[in-house]
Amino acid sequence: MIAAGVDIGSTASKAVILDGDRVLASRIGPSSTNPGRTAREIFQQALAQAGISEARVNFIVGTGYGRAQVAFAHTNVSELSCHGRGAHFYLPAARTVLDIGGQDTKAICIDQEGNLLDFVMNDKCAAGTGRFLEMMARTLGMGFDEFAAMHFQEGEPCVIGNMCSVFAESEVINLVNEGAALPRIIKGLHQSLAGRVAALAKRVGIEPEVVITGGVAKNAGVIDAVEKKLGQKLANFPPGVDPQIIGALGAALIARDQAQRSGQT
Amino acid sequence: MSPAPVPDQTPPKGLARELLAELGAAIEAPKPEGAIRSGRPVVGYFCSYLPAELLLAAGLYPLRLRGLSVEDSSSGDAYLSHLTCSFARHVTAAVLDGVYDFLAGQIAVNCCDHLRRANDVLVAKSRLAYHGYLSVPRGFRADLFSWYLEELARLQDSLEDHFQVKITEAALQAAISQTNQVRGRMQKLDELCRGEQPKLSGADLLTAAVAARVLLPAEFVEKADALIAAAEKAEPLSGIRSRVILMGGELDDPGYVRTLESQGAHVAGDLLCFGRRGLGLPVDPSGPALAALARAYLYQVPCARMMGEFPRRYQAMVKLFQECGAKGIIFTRIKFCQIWANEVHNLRHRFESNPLPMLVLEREYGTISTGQIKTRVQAFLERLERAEG
Amino acid sequence: MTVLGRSRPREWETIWNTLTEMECLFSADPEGTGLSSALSNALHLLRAQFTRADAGQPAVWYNLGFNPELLWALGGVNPFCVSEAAALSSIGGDQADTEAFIDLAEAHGYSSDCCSADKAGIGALLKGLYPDPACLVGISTPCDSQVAVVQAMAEQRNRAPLFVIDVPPYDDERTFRHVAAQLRQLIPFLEQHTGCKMEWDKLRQVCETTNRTSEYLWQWMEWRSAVPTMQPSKLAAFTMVLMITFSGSSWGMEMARALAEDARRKVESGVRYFEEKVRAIWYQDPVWWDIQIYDWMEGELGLVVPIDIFGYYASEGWIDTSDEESLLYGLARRMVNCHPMSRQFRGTMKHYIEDFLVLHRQFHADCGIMAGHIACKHSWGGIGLFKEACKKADIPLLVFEFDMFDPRILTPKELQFELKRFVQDIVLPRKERAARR
Amino acid sequence: MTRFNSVAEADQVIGGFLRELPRLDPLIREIVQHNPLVMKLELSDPPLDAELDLTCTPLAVRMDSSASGAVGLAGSCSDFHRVLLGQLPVAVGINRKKLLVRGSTAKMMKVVSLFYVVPYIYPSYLESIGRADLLEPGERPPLHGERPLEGTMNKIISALAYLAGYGLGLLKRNLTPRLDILAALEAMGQGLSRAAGQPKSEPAAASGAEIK
Repeated sequence: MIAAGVDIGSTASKAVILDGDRVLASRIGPSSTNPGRTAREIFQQALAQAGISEARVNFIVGTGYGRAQVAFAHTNVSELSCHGRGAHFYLPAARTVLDIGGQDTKAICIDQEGNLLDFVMNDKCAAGTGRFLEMMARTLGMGFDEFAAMHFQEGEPCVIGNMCSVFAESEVINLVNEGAALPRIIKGLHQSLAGRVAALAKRVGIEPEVVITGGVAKNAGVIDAVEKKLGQKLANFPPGVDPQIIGALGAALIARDQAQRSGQT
Repeated sequence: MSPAPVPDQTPPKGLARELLAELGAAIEAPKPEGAIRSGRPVVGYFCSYLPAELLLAAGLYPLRLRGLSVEDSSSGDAYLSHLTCSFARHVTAAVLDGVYDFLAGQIAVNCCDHLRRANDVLVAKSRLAYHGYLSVPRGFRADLFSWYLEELARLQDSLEDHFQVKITEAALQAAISQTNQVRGRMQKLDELCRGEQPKLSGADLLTAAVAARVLLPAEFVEKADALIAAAEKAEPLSGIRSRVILMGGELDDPGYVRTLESQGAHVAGDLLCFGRRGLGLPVDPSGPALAALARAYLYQVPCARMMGEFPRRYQAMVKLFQECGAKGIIFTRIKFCQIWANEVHNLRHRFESNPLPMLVLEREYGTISTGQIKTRVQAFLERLERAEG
Repeated sequence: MTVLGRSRPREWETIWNTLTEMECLFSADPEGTGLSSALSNALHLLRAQFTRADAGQPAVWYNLGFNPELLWALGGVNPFCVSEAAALSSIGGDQADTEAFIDLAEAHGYSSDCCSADKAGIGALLKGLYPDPACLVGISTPCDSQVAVVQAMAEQRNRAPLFVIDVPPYDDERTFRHVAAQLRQLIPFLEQHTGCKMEWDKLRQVCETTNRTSEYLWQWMEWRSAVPTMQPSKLAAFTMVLMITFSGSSWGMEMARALAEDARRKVESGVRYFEEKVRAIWYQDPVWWDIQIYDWMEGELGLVVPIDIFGYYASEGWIDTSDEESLLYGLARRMVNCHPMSRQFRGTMKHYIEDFLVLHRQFHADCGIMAGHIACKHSWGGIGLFKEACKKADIPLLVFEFDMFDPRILTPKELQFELKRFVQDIVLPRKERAARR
Repeated sequence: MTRFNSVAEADQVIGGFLRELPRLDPLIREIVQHNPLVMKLELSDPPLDAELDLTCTPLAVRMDSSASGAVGLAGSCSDFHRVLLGQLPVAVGINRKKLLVRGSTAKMMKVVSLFYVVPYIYPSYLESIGRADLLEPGERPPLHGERPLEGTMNKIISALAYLAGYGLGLLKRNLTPRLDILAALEAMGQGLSRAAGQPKSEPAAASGAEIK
């Protein structure tokens, strides 16, 4: 029984194909201004990677910002339920899921079956989101990996306010002009982001295990900064699992459940 | 090769700088050494309408609560949301994160909605043993004065009850004379900054003013005397383009004023709660001490929370503006502060008939967006110079 | 542009014509007496205010924390709440006018951090929509925005005489007596500046009208607590409108009577027009810029708002009218502990949280919706404690940033998206899981 | 209760009537008090969207536009049909969740006046397209409360009632069931100007197309 999940995010789009409990394929690609077309492309790439034809897929669920435009999906589900369900698949002990997405940050609270209990979102402001780090990396003229690696070089972190990314950006420019070392600035940025994310997590109520999903979770510097802020270790996904596909995986799992419930074999 | 021996008599400028650095360090340290030495239980408070004399007379160590160097206020943000005053969030975070664990208690005032809610969180979530409260009225009528006096008496009973002390009339009078000395020294330091040939910068004055709320009076007076002596002999400041006065909401960071002055503005006077307004005029000790304190504190230059008292604050501002020979006003406010936000509206309305140049700066507590401030202040100074020229 | 034979500012004309059209439209439906009574009484109030202004009676301005019983009792006085033009423009006029008021106030230096109800009030004042005041009354409840708007309105009128009522944050007899004493001082102040004399039996009669209004409001809340709630959700917040402008007037009493009567008849008739799926206590501020969105909630999501914090009328509203002292004490206690918002915002979070839990139980709700008006720093400041209390009581709570007079902060589409996601992703699955257990 | 079985039928009946409105331009513009607004109709079961655009002269009715108007009205085709007949007053529709209103209250109140007038024209339109079967007998509930003030609306309604010959209309209906929609429109046009005291305007150019 084959199910698929397509997650159209603001910056990246993902697709996952599932056979029972086995992930046949997962693809990540850049989002475009035409979510409908992006959804079809990413889904075709995943089908090719899994080596199966579209006809064999029993149920498809769309999620993410552009979920309404996933024309070929049977239904669409909000990314909150999908991230909760996807994180629970790999980490049944997870109770708090922090999705640091491209445009917003979500703190999700789930029960032992991965059902969505509560959520808090920070969607009115770019501070504390993937977009914030993206802007800063561009400001400092660095690639994503180089940016993350510098977090672990020595140097006291600079204090950067976390109220607004526009304020923060001008502070970074000023620090660079004053000759502050890049690792110190990057550490300060990661702490500023972690501060916003920690505040959101505390608002929804932190219950162990805590896990971060979304593209930013691949930045070890952010993981380290959030762990310091929350004062506890974060759960990690098994090796080889990309935290950015958790939303699409959750959508695929929900597709599988709905297929089984509606008797499609 | 060891550097040339330092001449024994460092130029006075150097001595004043050292003493100021010492004061600066004193206000940075979360737990003031004076508290450890004096053995007095430390009680934190929030507002300039709370007479520190009451705590001194109770044998306590009055410490004005600040956000200190708490980098991030995430535990404060979690409870107070990112839509409230960052000062309130930083102070709450400092208490919740244990920076103020040495406090024997805190006294809150209904200054504003933000601090009222910060107090709710401290009462519910912090481990502090004592939570006092002072409800300060928002007007100067006789019935409101008697309410304020009644509140001071209730606070006095609450302190006596919790700390098992007796606040005697003599103790209050002694405390008043001590704080009057502090006010006298601040007056002298103020003249050194306001005079024709200023010896001290606005940042130095704010450092001293904040120190006056962190140190015990005796310790402050001793340091202030040394500073006054050193400053009188020091060289006058150079590089001053225009003299300004600084007013607005909460500001307890000398670094911020230093950034303003780095562009050539000289903050010759201020109406800041942490600055010289908060200390007010000497207390007239005649009559019962508590009533004397109530008169001095309630009728100081009013804070913006005093409904209907804007004309009184406006007159004080115009008087200060003239006394300091200022050319412009710099108004600073923490983002989301509503009480001071509306002051800009009231001032702008008055400036339609009596124009005075004003620069409005919004800030976030705990960080100085130096880049932005430098640009704005420099442009403001150029405007003042153009107007003058 | 004439209204009642006199040319008036265009905004008043829009309000007058729109309310007239609405009242004319809705009075055709025998089932909609609650709403049509509110509309017709609003017209009565406006007519009284226009005719009094035309007759040159002295106007008294006040901010939205004050109840106008004393002003109605003075007889020859024309009371105006500063935020009245804004509320009427949003509810029964053109929302674009309210936004124009807000922009005008901000252009005059009024900070964007302050409450839009006050910004719109100052904007209307700057446009000269209110007759010049003989004097001003300012009260410090419910929040700091009132402290700001009272000083702004005094400043705009070049220090017209202002009487300040300072309300301490405590919840005890001493506070009520302190506020009552200030009301007693307010009377000579009003008499001096308006030239009208206060007759105590007139005040007693006004307070008795208020008492009967209170009775009707309590009955109205009783009928709205029925499951399913039959009266539309868009009427859930009318107590606040009633207490700010109509309190003590016969129109206010008539409005409360009609609301209660309408709710009773709807419950007794038992006829339902949509399927009620989720009952939510609306906490913080109603959607004044588009009250039709409540019909969308009911029709599209089956989401019903039995009561709003603006509609909750606490039990301490009764005024003992036996003598002057008890009259003033009753008025003071009602103004600080019964007036929606003042009751919950002026003190600690105790009232704020307890009232929500009481309403949740009393109105058999499934969840809470905290439409967080961004200028309400006293409630955003308490969001952590409020969320914890809801978690402990196992009540799902939706929180979002929003402005009750300015849809540019959170657009109608985004509001519908937030409500739909909350109902469909959290509340309905919870009810299904609970039903299965 | 009338049911529309296909989109084509709904379009022919309701859409057809809406497409007639531009011919009444001066009258409708008077009713909405010259307010340049765009009203969206989102009908369902079967789905039928329409847009009444008063920003242009003469007013345009578009059936395919995706623009969002300042005012919106949503409901089922059968309910909207009963609104046009005057059997379902707009207020009753809103209170019983049959009609969903969107957008500015002030503009909505201007458009609502149209629904007081339409019931005088819609029946004769139905007859003119041979769909008298859609007429619903029965007492017509009041469409609006009595208006406290003399206003433009009153003049128009009384003029229409007079022209449609309320008494005369009943007589005529018994004598000649078919009232030619075009003749009624033109007569109204002249009647209105006479009632409003303006000089008699040229009769609209008699367009040859007969409505079938």
